[in-house]
Amino acid sequence: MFRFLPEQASNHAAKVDWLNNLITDISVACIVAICGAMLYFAFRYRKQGNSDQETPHIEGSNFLEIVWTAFPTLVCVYVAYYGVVYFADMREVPNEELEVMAEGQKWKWDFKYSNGKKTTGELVVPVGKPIKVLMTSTDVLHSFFIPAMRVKADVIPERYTYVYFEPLKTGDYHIFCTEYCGTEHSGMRARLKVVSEAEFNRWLEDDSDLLRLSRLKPADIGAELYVKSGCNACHSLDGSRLVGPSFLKLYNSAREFADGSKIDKADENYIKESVINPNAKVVKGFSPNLMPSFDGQLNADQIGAIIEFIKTLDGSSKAIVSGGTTSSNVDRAKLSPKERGELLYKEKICISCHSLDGSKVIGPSFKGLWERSGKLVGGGSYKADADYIKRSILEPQAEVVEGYPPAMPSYQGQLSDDEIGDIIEFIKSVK
Amino acid sequence: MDKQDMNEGQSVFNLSYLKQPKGLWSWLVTLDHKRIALLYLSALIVFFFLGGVFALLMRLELAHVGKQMIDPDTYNILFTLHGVIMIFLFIVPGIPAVLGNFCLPLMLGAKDVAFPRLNLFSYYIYVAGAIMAIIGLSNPADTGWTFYAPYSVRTSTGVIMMTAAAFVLGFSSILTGLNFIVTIHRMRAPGLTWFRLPVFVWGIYATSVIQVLATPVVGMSLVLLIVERMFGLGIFDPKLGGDPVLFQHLFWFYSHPVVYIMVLPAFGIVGEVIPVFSRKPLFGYKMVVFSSVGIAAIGFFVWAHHMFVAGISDPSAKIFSIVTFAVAVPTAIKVFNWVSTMYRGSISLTTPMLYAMAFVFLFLIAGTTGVYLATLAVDVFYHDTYFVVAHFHYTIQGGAVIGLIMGLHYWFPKISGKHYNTIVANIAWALIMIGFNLTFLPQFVLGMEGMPRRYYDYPAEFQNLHTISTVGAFINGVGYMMALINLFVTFVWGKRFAEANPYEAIGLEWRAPSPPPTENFDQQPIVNHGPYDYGRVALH
Amino acid sequence: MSENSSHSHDAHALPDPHDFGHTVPYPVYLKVFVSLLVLTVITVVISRFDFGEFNLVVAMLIASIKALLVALFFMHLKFENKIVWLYAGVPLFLLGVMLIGIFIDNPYRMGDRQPSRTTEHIAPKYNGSSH
Amino acid sequence: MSSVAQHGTTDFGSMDTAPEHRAPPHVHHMDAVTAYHAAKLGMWLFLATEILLFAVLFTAFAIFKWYYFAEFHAASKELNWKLGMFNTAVLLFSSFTAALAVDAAQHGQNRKVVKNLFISIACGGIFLIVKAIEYGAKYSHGMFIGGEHFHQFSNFLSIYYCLTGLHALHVVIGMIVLFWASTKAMRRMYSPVYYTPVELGALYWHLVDLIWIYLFPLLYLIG
Repeated sequence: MFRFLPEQASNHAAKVDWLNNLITDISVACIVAICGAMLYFAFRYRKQGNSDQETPHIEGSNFLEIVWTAFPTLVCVYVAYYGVVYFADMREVPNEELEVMAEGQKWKWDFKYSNGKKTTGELVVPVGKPIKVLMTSTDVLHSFFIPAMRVKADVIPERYTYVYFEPLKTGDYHIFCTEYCGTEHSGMRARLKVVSEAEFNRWLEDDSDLLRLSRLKPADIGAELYVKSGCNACHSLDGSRLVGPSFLKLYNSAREFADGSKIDKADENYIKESVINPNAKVVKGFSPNLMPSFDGQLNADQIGAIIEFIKTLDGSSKAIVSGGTTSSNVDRAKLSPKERGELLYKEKICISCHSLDGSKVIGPSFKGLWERSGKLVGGGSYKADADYIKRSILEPQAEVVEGYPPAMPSYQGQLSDDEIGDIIEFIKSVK
Repeated sequence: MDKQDMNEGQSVFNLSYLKQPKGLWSWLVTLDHKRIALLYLSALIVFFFLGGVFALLMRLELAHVGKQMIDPDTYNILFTLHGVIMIFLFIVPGIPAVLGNFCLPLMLGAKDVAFPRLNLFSYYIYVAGAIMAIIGLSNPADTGWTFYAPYSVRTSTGVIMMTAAAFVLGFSSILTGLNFIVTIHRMRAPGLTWFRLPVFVWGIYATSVIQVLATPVVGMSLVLLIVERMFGLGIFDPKLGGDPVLFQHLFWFYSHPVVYIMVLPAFGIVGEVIPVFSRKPLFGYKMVVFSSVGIAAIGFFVWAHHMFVAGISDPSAKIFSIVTFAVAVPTAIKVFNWVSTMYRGSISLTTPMLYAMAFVFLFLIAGTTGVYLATLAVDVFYHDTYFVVAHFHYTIQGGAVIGLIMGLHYWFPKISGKHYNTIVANIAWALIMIGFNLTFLPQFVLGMEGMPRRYYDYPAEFQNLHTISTVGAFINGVGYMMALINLFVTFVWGKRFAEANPYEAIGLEWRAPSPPPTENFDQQPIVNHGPYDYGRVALH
Repeated sequence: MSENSSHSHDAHALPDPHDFGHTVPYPVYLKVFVSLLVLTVITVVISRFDFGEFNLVVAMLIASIKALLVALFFMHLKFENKIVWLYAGVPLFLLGVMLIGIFIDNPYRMGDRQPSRTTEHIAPKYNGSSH
Repeated sequence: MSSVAQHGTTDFGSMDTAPEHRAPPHVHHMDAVTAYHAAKLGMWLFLATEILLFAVLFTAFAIFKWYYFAEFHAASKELNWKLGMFNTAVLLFSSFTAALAVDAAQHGQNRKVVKNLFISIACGGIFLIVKAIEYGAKYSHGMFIGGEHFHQFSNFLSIYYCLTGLHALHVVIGMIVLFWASTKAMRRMYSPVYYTPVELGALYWHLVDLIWIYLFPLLYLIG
């Protein structure tokens, strides 16, 4: 009885479970025996009447002391020995292993394979082969735990740690983060997908998006990142002022900052610093604490690509932003309102302030927004029905949800009524 | 209790430390170890209640999958505050500060502890630390009571105030330990040799040694954490060149011995209660004493079993796993000796005896689940899962808190001079037993199924066990409320006065009247026999 | 554990000074002080020569001799009873336990000490090996 | 540390009786000999906690020296060992005079106690001044906390400031304790049967000196 461990899906599982069940059986036996003896004594030698019966003056017995010192010692030595031996097996990585690089970062797991293929939140491994997951963290401590494989190791910034296991069965298994790492610690989960060797090799080679990225020039990658990382939400390309300063003619232009200091050339270091630590130099007339830090989300190459992209915005040629937000050759009539709403969601860059997965970016997330009610800044409450959303699109400053900055620009005159209707249809679909 | 006993009890009561000298000021600047014990007790109960409320809020949130009423940040703050309050503000001072302060001088036949003013000074350091912790509630930390770097270095929440509070509270603990060690060495009654000391005094001695020798280490590591947060000195944060595993080493160097600070006094109380209510000498007195001191000593060598998967090297993990098993043996010896004491005794199931038997049962579970976590290969799976949460609640709540409640019930006639209502007390005992096991047995199963700890939300398959655990937590809470209210009501309004030695126990504290006057004994008691000479018929 | 059993005597009579701590003659203090200064000079001079990793051992040895001198004579540890010896020695023992406990962990830890910040630069094998 | 040594109100004889004939201040529940030995044991326990405080820092120092051997090697060249050696001599001398103060107290020569204690306090002051000079030199080189060159030896300097900072704090506390002990000597309270405060003060001072004896070679010499 008391067999609750998850399914045995790795080479370690059988050994760990045997040891675990051994300890369980010995423990249960001891508890039942000792508590049984105690209850029996309490009943058998209970005080009859209100005067005590004669009790012998037993001070102890050396023989018994030796017995119940030796017995626990033996059990401990036996269990400790196997604990150490099986641990050594867990840490002994055979040399023809498949190595996968895992990177823990506040609240998601990124995996990278030796051929450069990257995935987030999903580790795909072949069955039957020894797997070594080499791990490091980019911010705080995390811990990589796969219950079904009985392996766990903390993930430490600036250092490597590893787990080694050999999956025996295909299937999907939980991967948990077990070292407390902040708000979404309980959300920092990933999926281990064990597939057959053939399917794994096919999945590994299918790298359509990787190929495309490697042929693009850094400036193009920068343009794509400009959209994907959400810069387009606050920094326009045509000089118009959104939440942040426009990127047009930004490179090497003179900049004056809120604290009065000035630089005469906005060079690479200034841009890099503003990406990593935006509040260091806030341009005059713009509010601080709005731009999130991209430290950890964009690595040095990606920031370099964005800088290259900004350099191309010297006003000489019209910015062609790939990634399909401005020009779209899709015939809108054929789409359903929801799909049109989704297209608008990207084109009108709602994407950069309103996420779809519940996480807070700058504005409230669209996930579960429909019919949601809550409090507004300065008292009063809102119910997210159709006309509330319409009012918020046209004059967003009127009703600002509590806990969010009043940073949304008005779309008065940029969206027709039925376009707003499409957006509402799309919002309804985001559960 | 006829009329004559009633006013005789009343007159003793009026001469006792509770009544002489009068006035609030005399309580606030008292040098009397008994009054300081009650001052500590009142503060501890407030924080026990506060910590309990945070625990129940967490259990409510965890009752069902998804968001019930609080968001992740508040949940993280809740489990941090629950940890910090319950450990630094309630259970670490716990038995030593309350029952140690009250009973130690009485058991040694002394008038007071060695340094009475230092005793009061320790209380006011505790109050200062408590105030700092309450101020810390304004911007509470969300790092967990372990304050692991680099998260604790980088988070914007109030880590500095919380760690400073823990540092100050550490000093109160050091000075109390120091006071008790000197008292036991220098102020024993004539004839009271080391091996005639009651087991509770040995428990307090071992605890005080750990308090004095382990607390400075955590004090310094928290100061280093504060200095790193303030001045950016790279000690623990890898971005500044520090080593987060070093913080874990220094933290657990204290935090493992601290679990023995919590539980050794409770072992001492069980060693006092079982012989009295079995009317039999404690079985294997010397072995029980040696195992107490042994646990305290070995406790300093095993700290890295909290870090088996924290990135320490494999040889180091193996060595610490083997050494950790050395601690399991003395604990087992103690349990065997307690149960053997009851053999052929004359057992009366009073409330303290019920708690003692409950303690043996709960601590058996605590001890055996500790074996899982000491075994290296198995701990890789169980580390930081709910199995660990359940294990340390069995050791701390099942051990130290039940020990404190048992001690309060056992010495209640001596502390208050009155008898509590035993029926209400036994019902409370039953509620605590049911509630506690209902809360934490499911958590062992959750741990076995692989649910990590400190999770605000969890996959759906863990749902039912969490609901059961939440129900259990509320029953547990009601049980403790009932037990403490019963004692409080009797303490203030009780009328059934207790005589000096209600249980005919052998021990110096029972030679003083209950409640004892400020000077404890009118003339210096002399000791000429062992602490547990209950058996009338000498076998050999 | 020898104890001064508190023999009770009339509180009004003056207690006998010899029950209190030991007095150390002045010349002993002077000799200890001079030898401390000499040892300081020695430790500075010796640090000029390089003994490889023995530097640490030599320096700590001299420092420990000086520490012992201060403890035994200046702090009267020499005349204290065993309990005080125990509590004077235990912290050093615990320092040893702490150092050993942490240093059996250090040299065997896996992986190099200071990889750069992001995985891009950690493992060359992964770096931009797009084909 | 007044809290460590326990004294009831000083109700002993009138001021003019020679110090040797005065009874020690009455401690309400212990006779004088037990009170003295209790205070001694209590003080040694407190010294144990102080040693453990510094043990943590020495362990951290050892770890970082093992991690950043080259940086520590280079950084310790920055330190001025002449000042370090002078400071060591100053502290050793102050320890010497503190021991003499205890010896004087044991013979009831209160005036000599005050003289010696004040010499020790003065030496403590000199030590702090020299330390301030060193910190000032670091500040001017930009190597103080937050300085622009701090990052160059950031790991060594982090531990260096922790160690020397905490030690300097303990020197200040020690000076206060010695001054407190000297006030009792000014009131001619010490006698062969009562000199606990000055002995406890001197014990604390010797500990502070002991720690510097280890700090000096570790920080300044082993380069």
